[in-house]
Amino acid sequence: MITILVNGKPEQIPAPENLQNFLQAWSGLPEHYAIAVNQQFVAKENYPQQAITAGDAIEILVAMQGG
Amino acid sequence: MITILVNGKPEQIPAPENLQNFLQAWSGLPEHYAIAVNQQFVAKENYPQQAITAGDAIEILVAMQGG
Amino acid sequence: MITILVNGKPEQIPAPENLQNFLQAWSGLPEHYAIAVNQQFVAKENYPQQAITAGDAIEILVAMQGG
Amino acid sequence: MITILVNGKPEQIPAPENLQNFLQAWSGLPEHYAIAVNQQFVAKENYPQQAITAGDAIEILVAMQGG
Amino acid sequence: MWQLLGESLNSRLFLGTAQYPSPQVLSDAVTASGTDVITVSLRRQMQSSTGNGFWQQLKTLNKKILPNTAGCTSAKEAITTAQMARELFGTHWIKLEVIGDQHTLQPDPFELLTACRELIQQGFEVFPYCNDDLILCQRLVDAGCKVIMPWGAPIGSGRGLVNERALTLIRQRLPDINLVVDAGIGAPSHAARALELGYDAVLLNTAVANAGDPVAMAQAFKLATQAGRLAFMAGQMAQREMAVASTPVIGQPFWHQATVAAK
Amino acid sequence: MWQLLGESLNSRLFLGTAQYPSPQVLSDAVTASGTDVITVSLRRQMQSSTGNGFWQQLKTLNKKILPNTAGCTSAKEAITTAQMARELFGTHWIKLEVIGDQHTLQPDPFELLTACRELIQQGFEVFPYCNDDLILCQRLVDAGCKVIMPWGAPIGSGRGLVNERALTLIRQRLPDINLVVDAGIGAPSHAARALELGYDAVLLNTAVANAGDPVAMAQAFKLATQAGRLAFMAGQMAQREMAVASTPVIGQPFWHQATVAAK
Amino acid sequence: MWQLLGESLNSRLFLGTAQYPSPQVLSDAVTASGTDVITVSLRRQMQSSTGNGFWQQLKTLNKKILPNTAGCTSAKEAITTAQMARELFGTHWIKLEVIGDQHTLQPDPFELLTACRELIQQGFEVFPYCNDDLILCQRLVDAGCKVIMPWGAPIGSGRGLVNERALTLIRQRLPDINLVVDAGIGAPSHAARALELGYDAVLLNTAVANAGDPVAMAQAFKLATQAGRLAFMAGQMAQREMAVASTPVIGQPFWHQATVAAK
Amino acid sequence: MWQLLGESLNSRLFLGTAQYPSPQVLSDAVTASGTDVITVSLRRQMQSSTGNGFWQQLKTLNKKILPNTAGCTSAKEAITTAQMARELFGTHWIKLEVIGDQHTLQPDPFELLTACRELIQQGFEVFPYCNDDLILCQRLVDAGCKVIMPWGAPIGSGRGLVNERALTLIRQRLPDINLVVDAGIGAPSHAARALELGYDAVLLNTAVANAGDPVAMAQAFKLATQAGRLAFMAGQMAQREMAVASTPVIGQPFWHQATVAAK
Repeated sequence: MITILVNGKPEQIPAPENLQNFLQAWSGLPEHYAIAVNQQFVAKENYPQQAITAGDAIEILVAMQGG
Repeated sequence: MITILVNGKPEQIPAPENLQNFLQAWSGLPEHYAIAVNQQFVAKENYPQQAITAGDAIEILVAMQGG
Repeated sequence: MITILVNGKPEQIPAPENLQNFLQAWSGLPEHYAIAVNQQFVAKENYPQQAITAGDAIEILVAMQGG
Repeated sequence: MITILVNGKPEQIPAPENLQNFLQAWSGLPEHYAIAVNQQFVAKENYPQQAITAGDAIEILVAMQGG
Repeated sequence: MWQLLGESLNSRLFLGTAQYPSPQVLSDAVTASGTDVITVSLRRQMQSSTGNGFWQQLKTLNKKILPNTAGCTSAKEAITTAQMARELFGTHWIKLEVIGDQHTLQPDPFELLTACRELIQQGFEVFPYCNDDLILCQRLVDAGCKVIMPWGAPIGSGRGLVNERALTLIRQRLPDINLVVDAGIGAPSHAARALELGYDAVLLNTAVANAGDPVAMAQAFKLATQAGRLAFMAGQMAQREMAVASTPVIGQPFWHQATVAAK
Repeated sequence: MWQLLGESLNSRLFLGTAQYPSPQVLSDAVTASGTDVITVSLRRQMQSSTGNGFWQQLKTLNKKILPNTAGCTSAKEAITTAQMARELFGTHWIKLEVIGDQHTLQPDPFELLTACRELIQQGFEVFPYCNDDLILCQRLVDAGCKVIMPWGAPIGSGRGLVNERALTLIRQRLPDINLVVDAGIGAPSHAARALELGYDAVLLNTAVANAGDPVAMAQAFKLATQAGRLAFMAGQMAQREMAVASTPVIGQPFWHQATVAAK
Repeated sequence: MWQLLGESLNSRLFLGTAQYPSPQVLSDAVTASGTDVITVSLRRQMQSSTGNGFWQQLKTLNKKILPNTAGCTSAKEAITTAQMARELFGTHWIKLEVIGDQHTLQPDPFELLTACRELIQQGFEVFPYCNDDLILCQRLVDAGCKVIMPWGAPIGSGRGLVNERALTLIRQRLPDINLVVDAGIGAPSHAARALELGYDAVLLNTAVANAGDPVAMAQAFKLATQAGRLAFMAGQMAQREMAVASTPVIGQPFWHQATVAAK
Repeated sequence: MWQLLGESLNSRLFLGTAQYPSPQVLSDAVTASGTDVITVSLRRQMQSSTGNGFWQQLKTLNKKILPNTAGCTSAKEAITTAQMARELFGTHWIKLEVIGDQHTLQPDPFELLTACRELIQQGFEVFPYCNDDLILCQRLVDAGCKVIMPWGAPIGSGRGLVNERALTLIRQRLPDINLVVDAGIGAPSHAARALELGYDAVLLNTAVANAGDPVAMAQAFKLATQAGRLAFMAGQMAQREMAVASTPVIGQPFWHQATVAAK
């Protein structure tokens, strides 16, 4: 098991994997979102190539009201 | 002949008369107007009673643009 | 006994008298003051002539800080 | 003869030399001044080492009123 | 729709009729402005006068007429002028203007109040053009005025509401009186502001008549007065000394939170 | 109809979507405002979030979306946020907000310019929220911005255009750039003023969302921006130091002339 | 040294005597201020009054006394108070204050003018506290006043000169009258400004008495009024719309010239 | 007496040396101003130059010299100029001026900060002339500046403190930094105001040099800065929205009480 941060909360996943697989397994995934890993934007087409390893911080952001 | 002021210009009329008669004889009378004699308003119904004598100042005012 | 107002407070005096006599008898008289009776100023030289009768309002004013 | 710019005016000197020698020979030198060559400040102690060659721009500045 | 002295009006813009490049532009501007009330004056018929033409134009425009006493400098002159206006225009409404200074065209509080009292006695509905002094406004109300028209700035200056605090105070203290900002309005934003402060209407002339395109400007003022009134009724946010984020801070990604924590 | 970055827009009001009492009020306010462009942000989905609901609402509103980078305090954060916004909302428009102070929410000129340069390199159309410093605005233009959004006053303060001279100078010196007053607009009169100065549009949120009746206030701002633009195009009268009579003085009855002569 | 109603004065600061933390502080502040004229009022002797003490203090201070009619709301009250003051203080100078509103303590132009006329008939030198309306000021001069004291802002508000244009106009139009800004002065910069505009003096109280250190503040106002008067006499630079270099541009090294040429 | 970078100074007025009608007037103005710090610049010696004369005058005046980099438009130029000034005047103090616009002479925040960082590295004490943007001021402090000189208004405009709120914010947020208002001061009241806000000093030139009588004006500014500082230290009264009677209401004669009761 390794620990990562998802939207600021620690989560445990069995082992390092790529972002695409992680998201498929992740329960709270919204319909429309964009992702940054360790404060770097990851484009949708790069999810398969984006490795997720211990200590990584994933931000899954959605549309919100703004001014 | 006596001299009166009509809208600031000296005019001569044969003799004192009432305002109604004066106006009937006056050439430049506009269609819609109001009158003051010696800075006092004279209502239309009082024209026959309003005497015009030497030195009187008649103002014949019409509608004008204003702010 | 008659009742008068001195600086807004009811006081009783035995009988009508002139202002000069009243002041001589009045206990709280300050050293420097000016007087109005019934909202009219009374000059010092007129105190003997100023009658005080029932219901009169005497204001005895002194110097005070002001802006 | 080579041409240099001194305070924006073209001047001719016989040959390249160092700044110290140039200044000693220059007629208009004020008593108190500071110098930049090609927009770089040259400190007094470096005048002997500062070469002056064709096309160099020398600024000799003095104290002036300022706000 | 609002009520003014028993009349139902749609517009909160009163418009002057002077200084337009042509009668046609005046008519078009009046139409574009949506105004219900136009101001006029009385003058001698000039040789080259369009006096009769103007009378016909007034008939055609078919708006509520508010005659003024422009140029008067004493109560006596203003009263005479008001009486003549009443007969000529067939209205007991009068914009009472008594000028105290030929350079600033400021209202004279003393002659104004004197004229006001007399005219109200004579049955007029007086619209006094006055300064922004609460005490004067209160005296005019005491004299029987139901409408008060404090200035925003000197006539024709176009400087807007130079003393907003004074105008606000008048609005607070005379809640039941119809208040109109008269004079000084130079731009639609000024008119909107007057309405935002709770004034019932604005009266203006030069800002429209002297615009490059008076008809377009008239429409601009129409929209601005509507905007100002809507805002007043909608309840405006309070001004704040400091900044307040409009975008929510909750749910920010962690880099924001780190930053905030570090400060 | 005006052109902004190749888009044809009717409205000169850009509206924020935050702080409304309910999604329905937001929708109604957007409609009442007539806006073509609404601002949004990115946040983590909260448990009690209406995130999906908001997404659906955006689809229904069917307006041009301008995502912001609200809350970012460095170029790096702002760039990442902008990239995420581009993918999520499918637009290369970004309102670039890089905050330099947590209390005043002032823009940080240095991080802003850095982020701006990078994002323009990456193909974004950047709408930078900046202060009213001409030099900064010029640098942003030099970096490739076609739109500049100087503040009127601090975000959420509602104080209007606190330095009108500075805003006017920017308009004069950058005649070919689309200029939008962003932040500080508290009332329709402020919005009208910005347009009267020749600004192309205003962006606001709090003044509508926090109004007692946001829908009515949205309509007020719609009218005010229309009024301001019309006035700008119509050519406004110049402000004058002194008074100028609006009613003509020619043809005055003699008592006026006597008065004038005596002075 | 300047002349006021035949008196030679050094100071252009008139100081009120109310609200000081103690009689000693009052005395020290009066001394520190350098004032030649102090204002006082009349009141009933209170049980805990310092009335007699204050009388002694006035003797010791040995300044020109300017009694006021503070609190009066009608001409009648003010006239009675003025008459009492004349006898008590042995001066025919009177600061005429007739209040028209209990919340704003604004002067009542009508009662003020009435009282003014009567008191001048009775031989008083009237210092009327009035608003900044030129017409009122002119009427007061016509009534015989040689000194006029328009307000800067409401009494005790400390907001300075809220309508500088109006005060400037009064100065221009009444060049031969002694003008004093009374009320609203909150800081030495306000006092300096009044003097810079050409006003002859300022009258204030709260700004000194309510300062943390009234004695130091009194000295600050002394210096500020001196500064303002010096500046008025020295001839002030005109304000300019644009920047003008203070450091000469002639003789700039070439890199500056290159830069300028490139722009 | 106050401390600035280890120097003990009496005066809080820094004075420029340009634009005086004659060297004698300059000397007299410097003396009258009581200043401890005067600003100078570097220029090419002109044929008709008074350069040497000016050098002698500086020796005679015997004040602390603050050379400026006036006219520089890039960090590179400013750095070279600062280095030359250090050698020529024998001081590591430098007023850093990097202009971003030839019409407004506004500081360029970007080149300014770059130059500032480099010069501090090289051991200078930098006095940066900057705008009133808190973020820029903070960056300058982060770069090592111990003195910051935000503008009041554009150089030579004489318009005073156009954004008092922004200047106040800088004072609040940078309590340990020496703050000087540089540029825009047109009258002693402006200088007094800057000091009242807690600024440590003001720097000015045109307002004195272009006065009708520069020597008298210099003295006026001396008094005004003393007044402003005294007021700041004395603790100023708070401004109030409404009026507050300065004369006590207790002990009023009954006619006042009746009036009050009736209202």
